[in-house]
Amino acid sequence: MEKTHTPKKVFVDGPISPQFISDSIAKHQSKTNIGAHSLFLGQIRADQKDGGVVTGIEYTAYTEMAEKVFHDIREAAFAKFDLVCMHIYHSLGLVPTGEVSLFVFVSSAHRRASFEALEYVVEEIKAKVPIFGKELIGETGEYTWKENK
Amino acid sequence: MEKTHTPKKVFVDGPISPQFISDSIAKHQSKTNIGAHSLFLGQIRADQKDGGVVTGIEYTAYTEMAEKVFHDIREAAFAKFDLVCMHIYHSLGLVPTGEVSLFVFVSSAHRRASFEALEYVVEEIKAKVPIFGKELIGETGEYTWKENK
Amino acid sequence: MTISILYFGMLAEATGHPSETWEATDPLSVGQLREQLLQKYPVLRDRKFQLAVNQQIADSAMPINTNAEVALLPPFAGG
Amino acid sequence: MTISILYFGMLAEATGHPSETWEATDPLSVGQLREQLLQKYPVLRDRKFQLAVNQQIADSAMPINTNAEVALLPPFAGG
Repeated sequence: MEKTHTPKKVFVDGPISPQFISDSIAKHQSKTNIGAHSLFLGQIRADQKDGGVVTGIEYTAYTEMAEKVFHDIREAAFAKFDLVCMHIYHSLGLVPTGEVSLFVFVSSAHRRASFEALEYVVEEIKAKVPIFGKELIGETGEYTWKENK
Repeated sequence: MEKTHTPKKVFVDGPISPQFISDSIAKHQSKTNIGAHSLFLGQIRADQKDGGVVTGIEYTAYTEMAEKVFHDIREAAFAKFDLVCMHIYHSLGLVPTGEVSLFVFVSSAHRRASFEALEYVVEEIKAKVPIFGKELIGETGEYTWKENK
Repeated sequence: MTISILYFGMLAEATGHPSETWEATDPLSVGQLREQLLQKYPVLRDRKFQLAVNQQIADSAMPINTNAEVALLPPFAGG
Repeated sequence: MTISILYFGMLAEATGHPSETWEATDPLSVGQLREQLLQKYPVLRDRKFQLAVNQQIADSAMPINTNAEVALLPPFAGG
Protein backbone atom coordinates (compact mmCIF):
# COMPACT_ATOMS: atom_id res chain seq x y z
CA MET A 1 0.00 0.00 0.00
CA GLU A 2 1.28 3.46 -0.82
CA LYS A 3 0.33 5.58 2.13
CA THR A 4 1.38 8.99 0.88
CA HIS A 5 0.48 9.91 -2.64
CA THR A 6 2.77 12.76 -3.51
CA PRO A 7 1.80 14.63 -6.66
CA LYS A 8 3.28 12.84 -9.65
CA LYS A 9 4.28 14.07 -13.03
CA VAL A 10 1.38 13.38 -15.38
CA PHE A 11 2.13 15.40 -18.50
CA VAL A 12 4.48 14.09 -21.14
CA ASP A 13 5.59 15.79 -24.34
CA GLY A 14 3.95 14.28 -27.41
CA PRO A 15 2.67 10.71 -27.78
CA ILE A 16 2.98 8.01 -25.13
CA SER A 17 4.96 5.16 -26.70
CA PRO A 18 4.28 1.42 -26.37
CA GLN A 19 7.80 1.13 -24.92
CA PHE A 20 6.92 3.60 -22.16
CA ILE A 21 3.87 1.48 -21.35
CA SER A 22 5.84 -1.78 -21.21
CA ASP A 23 8.47 -0.14 -19.00
CA SER A 24 5.68 0.85 -16.58
CA ILE A 25 4.36 -2.70 -16.57
CA ALA A 26 7.83 -4.18 -16.00
CA LYS A 27 8.38 -1.91 -12.99
CA HIS A 28 5.39 -3.52 -11.27
CA GLN A 29 6.69 -7.06 -11.34
CA SER A 30 8.48 -6.56 -8.04
CA LYS A 31 5.20 -5.55 -6.35
CA THR A 32 4.10 -9.06 -5.56
CA ASN A 33 0.95 -8.02 -3.69
CA ILE A 34 -0.54 -7.05 -7.07
CA GLY A 35 -2.81 -9.61 -8.75
CA ALA A 36 -4.62 -7.42 -11.28
CA HIS A 37 -3.63 -4.54 -13.53
CA SER A 38 -6.18 -2.62 -15.59
CA LEU A 39 -4.95 -0.20 -18.22
CA PHE A 40 -6.69 2.34 -20.41
CA LEU A 41 -5.12 3.88 -23.51
CA GLY A 42 -6.73 6.75 -25.37
CA GLN A 43 -5.67 6.63 -29.03
CA ILE A 44 -6.25 9.38 -31.62
CA ARG A 45 -8.87 8.38 -34.21
CA ALA A 46 -8.79 9.39 -37.87
CA ASP A 47 -12.35 10.72 -37.69
CA GLN A 48 -13.93 12.09 -40.85
CA LYS A 49 -14.83 15.80 -40.51
CA ASP A 50 -15.99 18.47 -42.94
CA GLY A 51 -12.78 19.31 -44.75
CA GLY A 52 -11.02 15.98 -44.32
CA VAL A 53 -9.73 13.43 -41.91
CA VAL A 54 -8.27 14.13 -38.45
CA THR A 55 -4.48 13.80 -38.65
CA GLY A 56 -3.70 14.48 -34.99
CA ILE A 57 -4.63 16.43 -31.88
CA GLU A 58 -2.64 19.34 -30.47
CA TYR A 59 -3.12 19.32 -26.69
CA THR A 60 -2.75 22.29 -24.37
CA ALA A 61 -3.72 22.56 -20.72
CA TYR A 62 -4.10 24.87 -17.78
CA THR A 63 -1.24 22.85 -16.36
CA GLU A 64 -1.13 24.12 -12.76
CA MET A 65 -4.84 23.48 -12.28
CA ALA A 66 -4.71 20.21 -14.24
CA GLU A 67 -1.98 18.85 -11.99
CA LYS A 68 -4.08 19.66 -8.92
CA VAL A 69 -7.14 17.99 -10.42
CA PHE A 70 -5.13 14.89 -11.37
CA HIS A 71 -3.89 14.75 -7.79
CA ASP A 72 -7.45 15.05 -6.42
CA ILE A 73 -8.69 12.29 -8.74
CA ARG A 74 -5.81 10.10 -7.61
CA GLU A 75 -6.57 10.68 -3.91
CA ALA A 76 -10.28 10.05 -4.44
CA ALA A 77 -9.58 6.79 -6.28
CA PHE A 78 -7.29 5.54 -3.49
CA ALA A 79 -10.01 6.41 -0.96
CA LYS A 80 -12.79 4.66 -2.92
CA PHE A 81 -11.03 1.53 -4.16
CA ASP A 82 -8.60 -0.93 -2.62
CA LEU A 83 -5.64 -0.16 -4.89
CA VAL A 84 -1.95 -0.97 -4.63
CA CYS A 85 -0.87 1.71 -7.07
CA MET A 86 -1.96 4.03 -9.84
CA HIS A 87 -0.32 6.00 -12.63
CA ILE A 88 -1.76 8.56 -15.01
CA TYR A 89 0.04 10.02 -18.03
CA HIS A 90 -1.35 12.53 -20.52
CA SER A 91 0.23 14.08 -23.59
CA LEU A 92 0.76 17.76 -24.27
CA GLY A 93 1.58 19.06 -27.76
CA LEU A 94 0.96 17.16 -30.97
CA VAL A 95 -0.20 13.55 -30.91
CA PRO A 96 -0.64 12.13 -34.43
CA THR A 97 -3.53 9.86 -35.37
CA GLY A 98 -2.99 6.26 -34.21
CA GLU A 99 -0.85 7.27 -31.24
CA VAL A 100 -1.69 7.28 -27.54
CA SER A 101 -2.43 10.48 -25.58
CA LEU A 102 -3.79 9.07 -22.30
CA PHE A 103 -2.46 6.14 -20.26
CA VAL A 104 -4.20 5.18 -17.01
CA PHE A 105 -2.72 2.26 -15.08
CA VAL A 106 -4.34 0.92 -11.89
CA SER A 107 -3.20 -2.10 -9.90
CA SER A 108 -4.83 -4.01 -7.06
CA ALA A 109 -4.72 -7.34 -5.30
CA HIS A 110 -8.01 -8.48 -6.86
CA ARG A 111 -9.58 -7.68 -10.20
CA ARG A 112 -12.80 -5.87 -9.19
CA ALA A 113 -11.03 -2.88 -7.63
CA SER A 114 -8.90 -2.42 -10.74
CA PHE A 115 -11.90 -2.52 -13.11
CA GLU A 116 -13.90 -0.05 -11.06
CA ALA A 117 -11.01 2.31 -10.46
CA LEU A 118 -10.05 2.30 -14.15
CA GLU A 119 -13.49 3.49 -15.26
CA TYR A 120 -13.76 5.97 -12.43
CA VAL A 121 -10.39 7.56 -13.13
CA VAL A 122 -10.90 7.80 -16.91
CA GLU A 123 -14.36 9.36 -16.53
CA GLU A 124 -13.10 11.85 -13.95
CA ILE A 125 -10.22 12.87 -16.21
CA LYS A 126 -12.54 13.41 -19.18
CA ALA A 127 -14.97 15.48 -17.07
CA LYS A 128 -12.74 17.51 -14.77
CA VAL A 129 -9.22 18.11 -16.07
CA PRO A 130 -8.68 21.39 -17.97
CA ILE A 131 -7.04 19.96 -21.07
CA PHE A 132 -7.91 21.34 -24.50
CA GLY A 133 -7.54 19.68 -27.88
CA LYS A 134 -7.30 21.07 -31.37
CA GLU A 135 -8.17 18.41 -33.92
CA LEU A 136 -6.06 18.96 -37.01
CA ILE A 137 -7.90 18.19 -40.23
CA GLY A 138 -6.56 17.22 -43.63
CA GLU A 139 -3.46 18.83 -45.10
CA THR A 140 -4.63 22.44 -45.30
CA GLY A 141 -4.17 23.68 -41.74
CA GLU A 142 -7.86 23.39 -40.82
CA TYR A 143 -8.91 22.36 -37.34
CA THR A 144 -11.80 22.06 -34.90
CA TRP A 145 -11.82 22.14 -31.11
CA LYS A 146 -12.51 18.80 -29.50
CA GLU A 147 -15.13 18.48 -26.75
CA ASN A 148 -15.50 15.47 -24.44
CA LYS A 149 -18.87 13.76 -24.12
CA MET B 1 -14.49 -4.03 -38.01
CA GLU B 2 -13.25 -7.59 -38.12
CA LYS B 3 -16.04 -9.53 -39.72
CA THR B 4 -14.74 -13.05 -39.35
CA HIS B 5 -13.22 -14.03 -36.06
CA THR B 6 -11.15 -17.07 -36.83
CA PRO B 7 -9.94 -18.95 -33.77
CA LYS B 8 -6.74 -17.36 -32.54
CA LYS B 9 -3.85 -18.79 -30.62
CA VAL B 10 -4.43 -17.96 -26.96
CA PHE B 11 -1.97 -20.13 -25.06
CA VAL B 12 1.62 -19.08 -24.66
CA ASP B 13 4.44 -20.96 -22.95
CA GLY B 14 5.37 -19.42 -19.60
CA PRO B 15 4.92 -15.77 -18.58
CA ILE B 16 3.63 -13.02 -20.87
CA SER B 17 6.40 -10.40 -21.07
CA PRO B 18 5.96 -6.61 -20.97
CA GLN B 19 7.64 -6.56 -24.39
CA PHE B 20 4.97 -8.86 -25.81
CA ILE B 21 2.32 -6.47 -24.48
CA SER B 22 3.95 -3.38 -25.99
CA ASP B 23 4.34 -5.17 -29.34
CA SER B 24 0.58 -5.85 -29.28
CA ILE B 25 -0.13 -2.20 -28.52
CA ALA B 26 2.20 -1.01 -31.28
CA LYS B 27 0.45 -3.21 -33.85
CA HIS B 28 -2.80 -1.33 -33.22
CA GLN B 29 -1.49 2.10 -34.12
CA SER B 30 -2.38 1.55 -37.77
CA LYS B 31 -6.02 0.86 -36.84
CA THR B 32 -7.09 4.48 -36.81
CA ASN B 33 -10.76 3.76 -36.11
CA ILE B 34 -9.72 2.79 -32.56
CA GLY B 35 -10.09 5.48 -29.89
CA ALA B 36 -9.95 3.37 -26.72
CA HIS B 37 -7.96 0.35 -25.59
CA SER B 38 -8.66 -1.41 -22.30
CA LEU B 39 -6.20 -4.01 -21.07
CA PHE B 40 -6.24 -6.46 -18.21
CA LEU B 41 -3.16 -8.22 -16.86
CA GLY B 42 -3.37 -11.01 -14.32
CA GLN B 43 -0.16 -11.09 -12.27
CA ILE B 44 0.90 -13.86 -9.85
CA ARG B 45 0.74 -12.73 -6.22
CA ALA B 46 3.13 -13.86 -3.49
CA ASP B 47 0.24 -14.89 -1.24
CA GLN B 48 1.04 -16.23 2.19
CA LYS B 49 -0.16 -19.83 2.67
CA ASP B 50 0.35 -22.47 5.33
CA GLY B 51 3.88 -23.62 4.63
CA GLY B 52 5.19 -20.45 3.02
CA VAL B 53 4.76 -17.93 0.28
CA VAL B 54 3.52 -18.64 -3.25
CA THR B 55 6.51 -18.62 -5.62
CA GLY B 56 4.61 -19.25 -8.85
CA ILE B 57 1.70 -21.02 -10.52
CA GLU B 58 2.04 -24.03 -12.80
CA TYR B 59 -0.82 -23.86 -15.33
CA THR B 60 -2.31 -26.78 -17.22
CA ALA B 61 -5.47 -26.85 -19.33
CA TYR B 62 -7.87 -29.03 -21.21
CA THR B 63 -6.52 -27.21 -24.23
CA GLU B 64 -8.91 -28.37 -26.96
CA MET B 65 -11.95 -27.40 -24.89
CA ALA B 66 -10.28 -24.22 -23.61
CA GLU B 67 -9.61 -23.02 -27.14
CA LYS B 68 -13.26 -23.56 -28.05
CA VAL B 69 -14.43 -21.70 -24.95
CA PHE B 70 -12.04 -18.80 -25.65
CA HIS B 71 -13.46 -18.65 -29.16
CA ASP B 72 -17.05 -18.62 -27.84
CA ILE B 73 -16.23 -15.85 -25.35
CA ARG B 74 -14.65 -13.86 -28.16
CA GLU B 75 -17.69 -14.25 -30.42
CA ALA B 76 -20.09 -13.35 -27.61
CA ALA B 77 -18.09 -10.21 -26.78
CA PHE B 78 -18.12 -9.07 -30.42
CA ALA B 79 -21.90 -9.64 -30.50
CA LYS B 80 -22.54 -7.74 -27.25
CA PHE B 81 -20.15 -4.79 -27.57
CA ASP B 82 -19.15 -2.50 -30.41
CA LEU B 83 -15.51 -3.58 -30.64
CA VAL B 84 -12.85 -3.07 -33.27
CA CYS B 85 -10.65 -5.90 -32.07
CA MET B 86 -9.82 -8.20 -29.20
CA HIS B 87 -6.91 -10.39 -28.14
CA ILE B 88 -6.62 -12.89 -25.32
CA TYR B 89 -3.41 -14.58 -24.19
CA HIS B 90 -3.01 -17.05 -21.33
CA SER B 91 0.07 -18.82 -20.02
CA LEU B 92 0.63 -22.55 -19.75
CA GLY B 93 3.43 -24.01 -17.64
CA LEU B 94 5.24 -22.18 -14.87
CA VAL B 95 4.61 -18.47 -14.25
CA PRO B 96 6.72 -17.13 -11.35
CA THR B 97 5.37 -14.66 -8.81
CA GLY B 98 5.30 -11.09 -10.17
CA GLU B 99 4.86 -12.20 -13.76
CA VAL B 100 1.79 -12.01 -16.00
CA SER B 101 -0.31 -15.08 -16.88
CA LEU B 102 -3.37 -13.46 -18.50
CA PHE B 103 -3.50 -10.59 -20.99
CA VAL B 104 -6.86 -9.38 -22.32
CA PHE B 105 -6.80 -6.53 -24.83
CA VAL B 106 -10.01 -4.98 -26.20
CA SER B 107 -10.22 -2.00 -28.53
CA SER B 108 -13.17 0.11 -29.64
CA ALA B 109 -13.98 3.49 -31.14
CA HIS B 110 -15.32 4.84 -27.83
CA ARG B 111 -14.36 4.06 -24.27
CA ARG B 112 -17.58 2.55 -22.86
CA ALA B 113 -17.52 -0.51 -25.11
CA SER B 114 -13.91 -1.24 -24.15
CA PHE B 115 -14.58 -0.98 -20.39
CA GLU B 116 -17.63 -3.21 -20.55
CA ALA B 117 -16.04 -5.77 -22.83
CA LEU B 118 -12.90 -5.96 -20.69
CA GLU B 119 -14.83 -6.90 -17.55
CA TYR B 120 -17.10 -9.26 -19.43
CA VAL B 121 -14.24 -11.13 -21.07
CA VAL B 122 -12.15 -11.46 -17.90
CA GLU B 123 -15.12 -12.71 -15.85
CA GLU B 124 -16.06 -15.21 -18.54
CA ILE B 125 -12.50 -16.54 -18.72
CA LYS B 126 -12.32 -16.97 -14.94
CA ALA B 127 -15.69 -18.78 -14.86
CA LYS B 128 -15.71 -20.89 -18.00
CA VAL B 129 -12.27 -21.83 -19.32
CA PRO B 130 -10.88 -25.20 -18.15
CA ILE B 131 -7.50 -24.00 -16.94
CA PHE B 132 -6.00 -25.42 -13.76
CA GLY B 133 -3.37 -23.90 -11.51
CA LYS B 134 -1.01 -25.43 -9.02
CA GLU B 135 0.25 -22.77 -6.59
CA LEU B 136 3.82 -23.61 -5.65
CA ILE B 137 4.62 -22.78 -2.03
CA GLY B 138 7.95 -22.04 -0.41
CA GLU B 139 11.11 -23.93 -1.29
CA THR B 140 10.06 -27.43 -0.24
CA GLY B 141 7.95 -28.58 -3.19
CA GLU B 142 4.62 -27.97 -1.45
CA TYR B 143 1.63 -26.75 -3.43
CA THR B 144 -2.12 -26.13 -3.36
CA TRP B 145 -4.62 -26.11 -6.19
CA LYS B 146 -5.94 -22.67 -7.04
CA GLU B 147 -9.68 -22.05 -7.40
CA ASN B 148 -11.22 -18.93 -8.98
CA LYS B 149 -13.82 -16.94 -7.06
CA MET C 1 -19.61 -49.30 -25.39
CA THR C 2 -16.25 -47.63 -24.98
CA ILE C 3 -15.68 -44.11 -23.79
CA SER C 4 -12.53 -42.23 -23.09
CA ILE C 5 -12.08 -40.48 -19.76
CA LEU C 6 -9.71 -37.59 -19.07
CA TYR C 7 -8.66 -36.39 -15.61
CA PHE C 8 -7.25 -32.91 -15.06
CA GLY C 9 -5.31 -31.13 -12.34
CA MET C 10 -5.95 -32.42 -8.84
CA LEU C 11 -8.20 -35.17 -10.24
CA ALA C 12 -5.39 -36.70 -12.30
CA GLU C 13 -3.42 -36.65 -9.09
CA ALA C 14 -6.25 -38.25 -7.10
CA THR C 15 -6.91 -41.05 -9.58
CA GLY C 16 -3.24 -41.56 -10.37
CA HIS C 17 -3.56 -41.14 -14.14
CA PRO C 18 -4.50 -38.50 -16.71
CA SER C 19 -6.79 -40.71 -18.81
CA GLU C 20 -8.28 -44.16 -19.20
CA THR C 21 -10.55 -46.16 -21.48
CA TRP C 22 -13.90 -46.99 -19.85
CA GLU C 23 -16.10 -49.93 -20.77
CA ALA C 24 -19.74 -49.13 -19.99
CA THR C 25 -23.21 -50.44 -20.62
CA ASP C 26 -25.35 -48.55 -23.07
CA PRO C 27 -27.39 -46.33 -22.41
CA LEU C 28 -25.38 -44.29 -19.91
CA SER C 29 -26.14 -40.81 -18.59
CA VAL C 30 -23.63 -38.35 -17.19
CA GLY C 31 -25.15 -38.83 -13.73
CA GLN C 32 -24.76 -42.61 -13.98
CA LEU C 33 -21.16 -42.34 -15.11
CA ARG C 34 -20.44 -39.99 -12.21
CA GLU C 35 -21.76 -42.65 -9.80
CA GLN C 36 -19.60 -45.33 -11.37
CA LEU C 37 -16.54 -43.06 -11.18
CA LEU C 38 -17.16 -42.36 -7.49
CA GLN C 39 -17.43 -46.10 -6.87
CA LYS C 40 -14.13 -46.81 -8.57
CA TYR C 41 -12.41 -43.76 -7.01
CA PRO C 42 -13.88 -43.03 -3.56
CA VAL C 43 -11.26 -40.26 -3.24
CA LEU C 44 -13.33 -38.22 -5.74
CA ARG C 45 -16.26 -38.00 -3.30
CA ASP C 46 -14.85 -34.99 -1.52
CA ARG C 47 -13.60 -33.26 -4.66
CA LYS C 48 -15.59 -30.65 -6.58
CA PHE C 49 -15.68 -31.38 -10.29
CA GLN C 50 -17.73 -30.89 -13.43
CA LEU C 51 -18.03 -33.30 -16.32
CA ALA C 52 -17.58 -32.27 -19.93
CA VAL C 53 -18.77 -34.54 -22.74
CA ASN C 54 -17.02 -33.95 -26.04
CA GLN C 55 -15.68 -30.65 -24.67
CA GLN C 56 -19.03 -29.29 -23.51
CA ILE C 57 -20.04 -28.98 -19.86
CA ALA C 58 -22.77 -31.60 -19.35
CA ASP C 59 -25.58 -31.95 -16.80
CA SER C 60 -26.53 -35.25 -15.15
CA ALA C 61 -29.31 -36.10 -17.59
CA MET C 62 -27.17 -35.91 -20.71
CA PRO C 63 -26.71 -39.26 -22.47
CA ILE C 64 -23.19 -40.41 -23.29
CA ASN C 65 -22.60 -42.11 -26.61
CA THR C 66 -19.93 -44.59 -27.56
CA ASN C 67 -16.52 -43.07 -28.32
CA ALA C 68 -17.42 -39.97 -26.34
CA GLU C 69 -14.60 -38.06 -24.68
CA VAL C 70 -15.57 -37.37 -21.08
CA ALA C 71 -13.43 -35.01 -19.02
CA LEU C 72 -13.43 -34.54 -15.25
CA LEU C 73 -12.72 -30.89 -14.57
CA PRO C 74 -11.69 -29.56 -11.15
CA PRO C 75 -12.39 -25.88 -10.29
CA PHE C 76 -11.05 -23.46 -12.89
CA ALA C 77 -8.10 -21.26 -12.09
CA GLY C 78 -7.46 -19.24 -15.25
CA GLY C 79 -6.20 -15.71 -15.00
CA MET D 1 -8.31 45.98 -7.57
CA THR D 2 -6.27 44.01 -10.06
CA ILE D 3 -6.92 40.49 -11.20
CA SER D 4 -5.19 38.37 -13.73
CA ILE D 5 -7.21 36.68 -16.46
CA LEU D 6 -6.14 33.61 -18.46
CA TYR D 7 -7.76 32.44 -21.72
CA PHE D 8 -7.34 28.87 -22.94
CA GLY D 9 -7.84 27.03 -26.20
CA MET D 10 -10.52 28.48 -28.46
CA LEU D 11 -11.05 31.36 -26.01
CA ALA D 12 -7.46 32.59 -26.37
CA GLU D 13 -8.11 32.47 -30.08
CA ALA D 14 -11.39 34.35 -29.75
CA THR D 15 -10.02 37.14 -27.55
CA GLY D 16 -6.71 37.32 -29.40
CA HIS D 17 -4.48 36.79 -26.35
CA PRO D 18 -3.72 34.17 -23.70
CA SER D 19 -3.86 36.51 -20.69
CA GLU D 20 -4.42 40.06 -19.52
CA THR D 21 -4.45 42.15 -16.38
CA TRP D 22 -7.92 43.35 -15.43
CA GLU D 23 -8.72 46.43 -13.38
CA ALA D 24 -12.00 45.97 -11.52
CA THR D 25 -14.06 47.58 -8.80
CA ASP D 26 -14.23 45.78 -5.49
CA PRO D 27 -16.38 43.77 -4.57
CA LEU D 28 -16.72 41.65 -7.69
CA SER D 29 -18.45 38.28 -8.09
CA VAL D 30 -17.71 35.66 -10.72
CA GLY D 31 -21.08 36.40 -12.34
CA GLN D 32 -20.32 40.13 -12.54
CA LEU D 33 -16.89 39.48 -14.05
CA ARG D 34 -18.46 37.18 -16.63
CA GLU D 35 -20.82 40.02 -17.65
CA GLN D 36 -17.94 42.47 -18.00
CA LEU D 37 -15.98 39.95 -20.07
CA LEU D 38 -18.93 39.42 -22.41
CA GLN D 39 -19.21 43.17 -22.83
CA LYS D 40 -15.56 43.54 -23.76
CA TYR D 41 -15.56 40.39 -25.94
CA PRO D 42 -19.01 39.90 -27.56
CA VAL D 43 -17.51 36.93 -29.43
CA LEU D 44 -17.57 34.99 -26.11
CA ARG D 45 -21.39 35.13 -26.01
CA ASP D 46 -21.77 32.05 -28.18
CA ARG D 47 -18.93 30.11 -26.59
CA LYS D 48 -19.36 27.62 -23.76
CA PHE D 49 -16.93 28.23 -20.93
CA GLN D 50 -16.44 27.81 -17.20
CA LEU D 51 -14.54 30.14 -14.89
CA ALA D 52 -11.90 28.96 -12.46
CA VAL D 53 -10.74 31.25 -9.64
CA ASN D 54 -7.31 30.39 -8.30
CA GLN D 55 -7.48 27.03 -10.09
CA GLN D 56 -10.88 26.02 -8.70
CA ILE D 57 -14.07 25.89 -10.78
CA ALA D 58 -16.23 28.76 -9.45
CA ASP D 59 -19.98 29.46 -9.51
CA SER D 60 -21.48 32.89 -10.24
CA ALA D 61 -21.89 33.90 -6.62
CA MET D 62 -18.24 33.41 -5.67
CA PRO D 63 -16.45 36.68 -4.75
CA ILE D 64 -13.18 37.48 -6.49
CA ASN D 65 -10.40 39.02 -4.44
CA THR D 66 -7.57 41.21 -5.58
CA ASN D 67 -4.64 39.39 -7.21
CA ALA D 68 -6.90 36.45 -8.00
CA GLU D 69 -6.06 34.34 -11.04
CA VAL D 70 -9.22 33.85 -13.09
CA ALA D 71 -9.18 31.38 -15.97
CA LEU D 72 -11.72 31.03 -18.79
CA LEU D 73 -11.93 27.35 -19.65
CA PRO D 74 -13.53 26.04 -22.83
CA PRO D 75 -14.93 22.46 -22.91
CA PHE D 76 -12.42 19.86 -21.74
CA ALA D 77 -10.91 17.43 -24.23
CA GLY D 78 -8.52 15.28 -22.24
CA GLY D 79 -8.01 11.64 -23.13
